[in-house]
Amino acid sequence: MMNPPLSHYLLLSALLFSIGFAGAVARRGAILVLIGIELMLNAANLNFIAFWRFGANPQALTGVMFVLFSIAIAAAEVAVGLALVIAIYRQRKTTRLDAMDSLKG
Amino acid sequence: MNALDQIFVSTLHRLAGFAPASARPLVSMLLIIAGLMALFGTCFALATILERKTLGRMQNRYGPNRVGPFGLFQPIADGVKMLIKEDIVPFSADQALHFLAPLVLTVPVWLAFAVLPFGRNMSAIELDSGILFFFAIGSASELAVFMAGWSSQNKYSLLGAMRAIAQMISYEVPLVLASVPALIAAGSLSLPAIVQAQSGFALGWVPRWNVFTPWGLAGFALFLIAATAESNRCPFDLPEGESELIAGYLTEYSGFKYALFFLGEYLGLFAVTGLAVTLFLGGWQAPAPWLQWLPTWGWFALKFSALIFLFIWARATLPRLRLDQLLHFAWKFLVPLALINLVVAVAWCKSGLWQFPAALEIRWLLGAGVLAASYVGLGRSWKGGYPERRQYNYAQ
Amino acid sequence: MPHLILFLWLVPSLPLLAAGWGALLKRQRRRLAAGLAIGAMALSWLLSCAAFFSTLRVRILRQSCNFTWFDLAHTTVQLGWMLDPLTAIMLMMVTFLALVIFIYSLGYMARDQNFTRFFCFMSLFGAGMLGLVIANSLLLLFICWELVGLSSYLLIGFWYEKPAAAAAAKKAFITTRIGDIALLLGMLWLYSRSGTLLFYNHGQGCLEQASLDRLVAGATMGGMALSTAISLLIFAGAVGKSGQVPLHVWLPDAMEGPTPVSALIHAATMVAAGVFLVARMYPLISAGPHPAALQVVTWVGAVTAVFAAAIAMAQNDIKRIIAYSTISQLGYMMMGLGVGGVAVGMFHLITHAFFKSLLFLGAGSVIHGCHGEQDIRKMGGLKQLMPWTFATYAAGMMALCGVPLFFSGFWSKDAILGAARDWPFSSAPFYLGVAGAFLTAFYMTRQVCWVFFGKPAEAQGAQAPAHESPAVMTIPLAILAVFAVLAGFLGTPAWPWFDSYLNGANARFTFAALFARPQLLLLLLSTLVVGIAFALGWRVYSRVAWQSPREADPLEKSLPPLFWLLQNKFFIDELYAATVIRLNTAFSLCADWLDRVVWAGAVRAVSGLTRALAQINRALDESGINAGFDLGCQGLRDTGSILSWMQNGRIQRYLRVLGLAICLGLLALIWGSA
Amino acid sequence: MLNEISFYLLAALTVACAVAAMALRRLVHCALCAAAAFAGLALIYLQLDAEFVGFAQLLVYVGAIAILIVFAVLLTRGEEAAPGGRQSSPSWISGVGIAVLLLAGLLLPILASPSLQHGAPPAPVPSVKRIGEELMTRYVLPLEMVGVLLTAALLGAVVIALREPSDGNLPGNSPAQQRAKTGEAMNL
Repeated sequence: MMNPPLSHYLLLSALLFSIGFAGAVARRGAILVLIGIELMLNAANLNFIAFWRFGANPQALTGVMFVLFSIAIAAAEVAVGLALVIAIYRQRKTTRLDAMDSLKG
Repeated sequence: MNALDQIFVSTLHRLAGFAPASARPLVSMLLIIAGLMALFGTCFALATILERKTLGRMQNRYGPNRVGPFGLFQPIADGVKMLIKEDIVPFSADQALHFLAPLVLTVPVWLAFAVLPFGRNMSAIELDSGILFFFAIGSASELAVFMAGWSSQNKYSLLGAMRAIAQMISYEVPLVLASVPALIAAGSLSLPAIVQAQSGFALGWVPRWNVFTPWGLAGFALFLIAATAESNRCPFDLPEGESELIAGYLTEYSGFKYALFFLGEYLGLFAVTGLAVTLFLGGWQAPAPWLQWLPTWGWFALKFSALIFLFIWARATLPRLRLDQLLHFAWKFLVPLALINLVVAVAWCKSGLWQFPAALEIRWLLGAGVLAASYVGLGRSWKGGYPERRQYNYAQ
Repeated sequence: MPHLILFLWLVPSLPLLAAGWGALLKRQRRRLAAGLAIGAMALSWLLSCAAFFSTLRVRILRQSCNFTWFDLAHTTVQLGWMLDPLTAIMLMMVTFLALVIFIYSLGYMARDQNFTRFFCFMSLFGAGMLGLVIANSLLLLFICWELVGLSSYLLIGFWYEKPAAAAAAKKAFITTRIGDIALLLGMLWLYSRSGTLLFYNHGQGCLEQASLDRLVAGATMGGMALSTAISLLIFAGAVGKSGQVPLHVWLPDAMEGPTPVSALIHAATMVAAGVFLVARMYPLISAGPHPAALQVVTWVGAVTAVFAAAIAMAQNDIKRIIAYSTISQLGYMMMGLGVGGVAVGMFHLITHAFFKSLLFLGAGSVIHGCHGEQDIRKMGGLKQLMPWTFATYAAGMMALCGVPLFFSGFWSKDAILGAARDWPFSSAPFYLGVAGAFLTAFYMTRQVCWVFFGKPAEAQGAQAPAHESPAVMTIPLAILAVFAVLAGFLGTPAWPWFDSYLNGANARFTFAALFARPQLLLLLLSTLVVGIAFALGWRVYSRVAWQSPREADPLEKSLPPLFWLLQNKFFIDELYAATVIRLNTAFSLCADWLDRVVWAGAVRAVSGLTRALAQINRALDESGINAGFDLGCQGLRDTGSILSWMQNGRIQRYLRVLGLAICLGLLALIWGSA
Repeated sequence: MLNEISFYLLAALTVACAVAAMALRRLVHCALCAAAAFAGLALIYLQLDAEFVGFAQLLVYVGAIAILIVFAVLLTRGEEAAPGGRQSSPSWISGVGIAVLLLAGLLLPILASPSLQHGAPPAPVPSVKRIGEELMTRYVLPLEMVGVLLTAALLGAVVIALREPSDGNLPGNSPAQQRAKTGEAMNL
């Protein structure tokens, strides 16, 4: 059972990363930006697993460990991010990022 | 004995033999899928009718007995009714989601059966982390419920969906925590290994099932309660509480989609009972040495139907819980108790090395004592479980 | 009581304390001020008597007590006080006279508002004089010398509302200052050469043999001996203070002050300070084989005696006549010191002090009686109106003129003439002395005739008739009159007690000495001179006294140019005005010009320069730095705003930039490595 | 062969869902597409024989995070009703441009470097026991830290999102009025 070469996985992750980045950058909704960031995170995880699988020493499990912790932390991050978005929405009645520029220089 | 026990496995291999070598794994996989779907489809049908009949019996009335002998063909009638009923989709509904919701609900549940060991080496896929797969698949159902609730663009359905999701998330935690002690005892995540760990008999006639250990008993009880809540059944069937929310997230569904939802629900129930059986009732293990002549899948089926009857029985007797009581019960009673149970289980496994006589009894007493104390303590002192009475002032 | 010396410093300190306390008193506290002054002087007098008797009994010639005033790094300045017969005699004379005059001035100054201030200054003067007398160091002597000068200035200018009094005080102060400068120079020169200013310091003092030899040996550029030069300078100080010829102009004008002041200061004590100084410094002045300084002293004394006596004949103010007589008598004392030594000079000083203060007080009571009238031509016939004053005044006049046997003036003047006759250098002083005696007798008879004899002039008629002074004034006159008579017997040739006392020997009474040939001849000569002068004077002036209204002075009628010359005091004041004062004003004008034009100009130039600099600085700062700085800030603010445009708060903008940066980084990395 | 086919299929599916998640107009659809993309990724992990990670991904992302996102969407539904709000920021073209540039930047090294072309080594023996041991020995500290982090995040999220008393009991806070208010807020 032939696995596709490593480069294909990397291509996929790069593609996913750039899609996530485009969404994060282009879309105006705060929640959508969060989703975009999640995608970028997943792309990175894919990279780790790919390198773990195609790596020289699969027994080391470092890639897997890294992804496990990354997933846990991503969950925490999304929870807090969305809480913030909700809090901002309740106070400013909008989730458009353009409206949240009070920290400007 | 062994032949009867392995009858299904042998027929599978024989049938798969017809296929070319290269496609054999695929064909065998397809055959297993077909077999499972057929088995549990009929179970679904039987369950609906059995449930209605037993409910009737319990409420001192007959159940449906018009269609076929003792009403046995009632499910076929229901099925046909569902098929020919007009499938109404609300105008403002979100067409795509409305259509997808039942699908997303039932497909993952079917997948759950792939992991359950129905008999000796009779599990579809022997996954190393089988139980993790099971819970992963289980968690997809919330999304489906949300899709259903949201897509029908209806206040009641959305509220129902919210309640259902809240309930399912709240009870997923105690479900997982209750199952962890069994894993610890077995030392592995794969279900056949767990069943294997429960083989053998202590003191000659007591089977080593998890349920005959203090933490096992408590775990089994917790698991059952969480399971009923997980599958939105009777005491916890608030989401589609007929009296308030009509059918909760199912209001806007009719026809075959409605049937699919029911199928998903019942399959969820079957999957969870299967898991309960494997984890706590020793899976396909015989209760006594001299009873081992019965095939392993037979034992599994017996235990399985006993639990199903238990659920139906619960539905007939227990009143519906209010939502905040429900959540209160989960977070402030079940979860702490599960954690304590986990501690007791670990202590139990560690204390397995005691050699002095009556070690078993002492460990039993200790375990049971701790659990009983914590049950009473949590139940009574700290207002876990009994939320204070709410004042309703209607005149406002 | 050998340890009395330790308490000798109290003698000047008590009057000084009284002066200090008096100065703080309010004008109304008249009784306390007077009491303080008199009490302090009385205590000092008692201490002086104790000291005098101790010197009589204890045969130690000299006791001194020195202390360190302050010490510089390598030298210490020492002061000290001493007790020897000369000091004892002077202490007795000064304290007794001051006491009597204080009592007299109680009456004289009774109606004056500044009564307390008067007594404060008088006790200040007493302190200064007593300090000067007991000083064992030229420096302490100089300090007291200045204190005395100050108090004389204050007392002459006591009625400072009168411009004449103020001018007289200033004149007195400045002329004595000139003398003091010379004294200061001499002192400094002495200090630099002899190393110490203490007179007697167990052999180290400047008047002791060791330093005297050094001084005599030393020579100055003029070929003069060092001791002669220093003593001349010191004598110049004495000339200033005692009113000898060149610097005598201030004394007649000093009569502007109240009469007790004139009596105490300008008759008895202060003017005598010059003579005392010469007496104190006598060892220095007479040091060396043929002391030139001593001859100078003698000549100056002789010339002053005749000069002042001549002027006195043409004066009309009662006090001015006595003032000129004081100058001539001081000349006599200087001559006595010059020819006869310390004893002769000092004896005439003591006797003169008594009868001259008597004359002054007498004049004071006459003025007091005539309600402030001082011109003798307006007085007359006071013999009947003021009998006590006339009697005491007559005694004083006879003592002054040297009426033989009973009056002190005769014996002291006789001693001087005797010494003058034996003076080896020249006999001119003797003849001048005799002429002086004749003139003195003449102008005193003139004065007495004008004042006391003849009909009471119309001046008295104008106001209330002259009345006798109260007891508080006449009693001191009587006391002084007694002393004027008795003082003479101390130094008669028969019993030369004074001379022996000063030299520490024991006086023996030898009646025969009186009749020794030279002495007898001299006595007869002087009585003859006095007699002729009385007769001439009576003849000339008695006639005038009885006329009313009195015409001009007979002398004026007979020798108008001489009289005019004498009356105007040989135009010395005018001479000084023409020369010294003119020079002084010229100098001050020049200084003023220098100050106003040169220095002010320089200052103005500098201030202008700095103002110009400040202007340039401001301009530079204003345009250069401020403007530049503002420009810089503005530029900063602009760039800041540009940058802030970048930071517009939109998160996605940042993400884009980040992404871009990563790409560029990657591309650079790839191309860089490939 | 099965692996390759399944990989390409899954890759295509995931990319499609990702693009849909980013491009769709309605937020709920985006959220669900994102969940689908995450599920696709989980399957790719399984295809890469990383069983435990796949199921963990499925459990966490599809089970928890998708629900979270969806709930967030529900709680901020005022946005939807806003008339005429354009979904993407005005300068979205430049954003996408940069993304493409980024993609190019990433692709170049991947394609260029030869070392990445090699095939897959034999499948490692998957075992949860190994992962358990690894977690409990070498990574025990990170495990504890993640535990602490998760609790902190949990509490933080609750505190932040909790309805403050100040705006809680304002009369105008029921959902209907809220939507009306956002209407006014929009055109302020």
